[in-house]
Amino acid sequence: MLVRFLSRAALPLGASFALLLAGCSGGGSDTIKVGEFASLTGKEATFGTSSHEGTLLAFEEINAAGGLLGKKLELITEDNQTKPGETANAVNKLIAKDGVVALLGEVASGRSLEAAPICQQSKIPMISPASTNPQVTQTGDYIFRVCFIDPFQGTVMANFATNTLKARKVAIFTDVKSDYSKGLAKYFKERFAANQGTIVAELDFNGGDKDFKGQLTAIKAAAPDGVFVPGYYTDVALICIQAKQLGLNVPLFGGDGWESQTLLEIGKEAVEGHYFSTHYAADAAGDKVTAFVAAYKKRFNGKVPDAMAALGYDSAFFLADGIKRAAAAEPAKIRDALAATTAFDAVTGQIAMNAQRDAVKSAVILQVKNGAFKYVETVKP
Amino acid sequence: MSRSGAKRWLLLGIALAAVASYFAHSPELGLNRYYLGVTIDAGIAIILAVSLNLINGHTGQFSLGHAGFMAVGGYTAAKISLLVSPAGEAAWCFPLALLAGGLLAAVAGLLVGIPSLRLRGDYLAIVTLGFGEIIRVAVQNMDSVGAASGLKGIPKYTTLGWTFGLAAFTIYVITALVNSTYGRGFIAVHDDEVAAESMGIPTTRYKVTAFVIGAFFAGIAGGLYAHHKQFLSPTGFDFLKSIDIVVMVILGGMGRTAGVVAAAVILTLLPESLRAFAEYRMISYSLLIILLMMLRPQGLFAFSRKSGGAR
Amino acid sequence: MSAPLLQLEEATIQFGGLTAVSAFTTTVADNELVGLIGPNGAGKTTAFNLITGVYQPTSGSIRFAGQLTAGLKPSQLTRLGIARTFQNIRLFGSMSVFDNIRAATQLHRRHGILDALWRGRAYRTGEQDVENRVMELLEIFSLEKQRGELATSLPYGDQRRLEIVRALATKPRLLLLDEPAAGMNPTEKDDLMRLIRFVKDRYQIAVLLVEHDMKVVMGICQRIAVLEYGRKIAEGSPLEIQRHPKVIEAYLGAAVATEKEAPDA
Amino acid sequence: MDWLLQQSINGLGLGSIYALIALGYTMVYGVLRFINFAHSDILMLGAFAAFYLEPQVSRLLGGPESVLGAILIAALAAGLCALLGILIEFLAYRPLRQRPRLAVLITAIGVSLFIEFTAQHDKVFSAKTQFFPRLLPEHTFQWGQVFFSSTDLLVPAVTALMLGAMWFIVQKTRTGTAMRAVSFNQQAASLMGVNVNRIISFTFGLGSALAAIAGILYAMKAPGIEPLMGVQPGLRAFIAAVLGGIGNLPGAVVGGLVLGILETFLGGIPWLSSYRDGIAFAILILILLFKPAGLLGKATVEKV
Repeated sequence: MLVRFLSRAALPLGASFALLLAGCSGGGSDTIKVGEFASLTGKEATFGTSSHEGTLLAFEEINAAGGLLGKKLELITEDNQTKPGETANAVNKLIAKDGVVALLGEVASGRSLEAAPICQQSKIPMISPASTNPQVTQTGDYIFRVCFIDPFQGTVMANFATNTLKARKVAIFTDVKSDYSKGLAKYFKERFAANQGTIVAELDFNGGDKDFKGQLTAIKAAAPDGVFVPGYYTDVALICIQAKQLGLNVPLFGGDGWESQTLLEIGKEAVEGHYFSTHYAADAAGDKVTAFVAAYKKRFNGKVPDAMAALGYDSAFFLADGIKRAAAAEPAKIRDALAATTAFDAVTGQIAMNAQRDAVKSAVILQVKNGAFKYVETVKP
Repeated sequence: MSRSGAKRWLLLGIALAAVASYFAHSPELGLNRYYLGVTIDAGIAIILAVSLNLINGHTGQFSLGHAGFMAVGGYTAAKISLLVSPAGEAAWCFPLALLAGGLLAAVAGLLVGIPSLRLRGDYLAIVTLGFGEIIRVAVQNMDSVGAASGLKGIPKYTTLGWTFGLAAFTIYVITALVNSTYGRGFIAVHDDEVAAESMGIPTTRYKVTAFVIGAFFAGIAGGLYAHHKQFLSPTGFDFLKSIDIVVMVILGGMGRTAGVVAAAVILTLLPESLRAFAEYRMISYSLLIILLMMLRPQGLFAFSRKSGGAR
Repeated sequence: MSAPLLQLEEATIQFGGLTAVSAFTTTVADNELVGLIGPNGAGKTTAFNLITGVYQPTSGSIRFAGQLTAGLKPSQLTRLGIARTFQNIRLFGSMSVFDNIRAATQLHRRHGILDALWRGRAYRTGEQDVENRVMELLEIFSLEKQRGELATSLPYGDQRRLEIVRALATKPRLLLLDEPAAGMNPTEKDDLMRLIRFVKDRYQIAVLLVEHDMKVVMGICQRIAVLEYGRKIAEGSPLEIQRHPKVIEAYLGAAVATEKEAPDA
Repeated sequence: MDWLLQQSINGLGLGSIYALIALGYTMVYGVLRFINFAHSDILMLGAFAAFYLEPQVSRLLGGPESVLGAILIAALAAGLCALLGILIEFLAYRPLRQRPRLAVLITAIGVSLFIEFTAQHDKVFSAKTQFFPRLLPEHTFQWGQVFFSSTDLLVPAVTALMLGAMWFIVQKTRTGTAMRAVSFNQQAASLMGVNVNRIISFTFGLGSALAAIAGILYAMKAPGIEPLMGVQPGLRAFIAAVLGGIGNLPGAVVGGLVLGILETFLGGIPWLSSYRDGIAFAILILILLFKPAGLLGKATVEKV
């Protein structure tokens, strides 16, 4: 039984193992290899593609300026197809097979959490552009991020609701599929309660839904002063439209997941007057932002960068800065240099690393006005 | 081959896996992380595909919810490991955690198997698909296992030895079962339910048994997966994951264990070697499914089956 | 007089508005060979399905060996001792001749699922018993040479025979044969008649036979029941049936036609 | 009270979309007895077809948001999708007609994945969400605290119209008679001189056209379209079709409305809204267990 079994299975198995090994090749040392893992296909390809394009642009700029330490940077990108389980393979491949000195990724905290233990155990620094879940960097001292974390942003928005909007009763509308959304909702709720506010309704949706009227009607019935919607712009635009259709005329507000031109394109007049917190304000920021936006538009056929693209761009420059200061393309030295960052000028604001290797930086609050994002206020950490 | 010999082969297989594991994991001689990881993936895929083959292949039912059972087993095992020792210093509890995961998945299999008493073909497929979704929604709402954030920091207990030892065990159990007189009942249900029932074969009990055993091993695979990837998230066990396993079974040939094992390995390794064509990987995968069903529905590795009389 | 083995009492089944079998009352005694005839669509196969538990009667009752069969599933009835063959042969297509019969020995296997996994002494002796029994059956019915062949690759007549052997492997007390002679040539039919008699005598079982072929039915049955439009119109010895005016009117005209080998529905 | 009325309107709007998609499922199932998994992707393609047609049609008619334009766009998109549906059936399903139903089911899943992944490719539609242009001027009506838009009226109206049209085709035309014959028994139908292949192609075309129209209406309700937009309503509509009794036209509509209204009401209950995805499936499983023929379906007996 087993013999026959083995003889039958052996040929195809051998062939596929051979194929797997065939890709092996020794790399030259004339470049500094950096790995990137992103969701370029599959359900969340939109966000992964944005951050990947930002990263790509940064690498091209760095190399055009002569590279680092006299060498060119080589970006090796792996797609995880938005599939859990795939990220581990992609990251293992980048580290063990390609021999990268550092890793960039990922937007979603869930997939960053899958990669983090591998990077930590292999002692390769990993920089997440946009994973805001506090747990990501808790994995170990090789894990960094260039974005702020959920507790900060949740707190910022709760204070904004209380102080600027003067809201006493707020409803929360969370994306249950997204840890990002649930994280923000949790910290918002804690702070808002501490501010003596009342949460009058808590409802959930599933990211990717197109019909939110059932929940929005319930929210309207609770008569809130404002609705906190920590979601991504694709869902938020539709939520704003349907809220308006239902006559729910209170401010909606959310986090950096809102930031994208797509929000304006889809939401049109329905998103007017709503607020969100994010990393930078395109209209109030300095030359760095203007230059980035122009370069990005030029590189990607007139596409306006969203927050993911800016963070992807920043993560690459943050790493380049670390390598430069480490003066060596060695993972341990890069790690030490990154951890010692005190004032890195990024598109999304000045970044300092705290003890937890989370970026400490200000948040800005924007409002949609006349079809554009307008600066409202800056919140320092 | 004599019948008692089968058990010896099983022991040999497990021993080989243990030896391979020792060398593969040893720092000097070892495979690098990537190859080791992918090889373990392949072992887990074997368990999943061979166990689904009992349900979809041998018994002729159609489950699109195998990932759901895997989720039940994975989350159970991971939670147990984390409760016993969050730092991952209690490797002794690993087999117990796997077993508990398998058993709970088997209970889930019982719950899903019962509807199969009344449903056939594509209706059953849809119900199992729905079951998988319900599991996902339930996990997503359970804060004790991390809900949407996922369950992180699971100790890394899964080794090559555990994986392939259990894969050998799975193959042994399923083949030993279907080749026995008892197991001919599964095939009878597959071939003709009405005739099987008339021959005194309790078809419902066989179907439920197939679901329970299949789910048990899917649960074990889930436990291995959890302690291999060290992170679980509810979206990892969606419809697409179930489809992956179904495709392995079809590619290997429904009811042909050797073919299914080969297919599980190939479908795990091939995408890895095709990373360079990442943007076309998913497209060609779906194309493969269509072409396979048109050109070789009996599976790629399905050679003539000789199930002769007494050997 | 001892109770009959099988007893139908006003058994009736309706599908939607259609009454397929209506108030059918009959009996089959131990070791009796009874024929059930009637024109196409008279409800013969439906009656079989009632007896074997595929359908539940809408009203009326069926007793087997004194026990009411209502609510029992076909496999449970097989356990009680009812075995059958099918009008359109239903062998296990992916299995060999040997395994077809092996699968049907389920009821009388003493070793279970755990033995199959442990493969200890109980398994070995159990499988040996099964094998002996299967080989014995194959030899009796001269199928031992084809034992390794795929069941569905056998010639038509052998497939019919194999189906009967498979039913016998369940050790029945009552064997239901659904048009076993369909598609056979005269020589094969003669063989079949011998076979049925042989089975009845050797295993001391009762046989209920649905058959279109008058020569076969009249040749071997001790008693015949006639159905038309789901109702029993006559019952008696072959001689009585041949002379029964209602039967002649309703059936024998058609029977002449079926003698010329009407295609199986 | 306002709340109840508002939720009923919301549910009716969502349910009508489900109903429209379910009609297509049921038509195909009725004739071929298999679940066309790709139906939900045809829906997506219908929306994208309209997306690309809109600027052309607006230019032709000298302005956007006209009734004539909307009808023209919908008709063209439905036509395109009908052709595509026929093509898919011809290429992928027809060669498998004599194979087991599960082989066809798996192929259908393959086709569905193929359309989704191809559409996600950068050179096709790309994965990003795009704005679906307004096809008709939109008005909002208010009655007390109850709000509804012209789209909320349009969707149920179109669904009713389509149900009527389908019913007419199936019950009153020669083609419909042939469809019913094929549904009842393919072999017998072909012996009676029905061109089975043509009828199946026609049914696929009709079902796909329905899906395209549903896709356009869905995009009008929620004007963000992306390659996976059909997956979720597609599954719901399938459940709706089973709920109403698969193969039964009014059943599909009843099932769609029941599911849409149920989902809307349950979605409005705070502690239940996070389980919304699971509720539909729970309903499906209960229906299959306790009334497998659906609300309006007839039980069938398997011939032994």
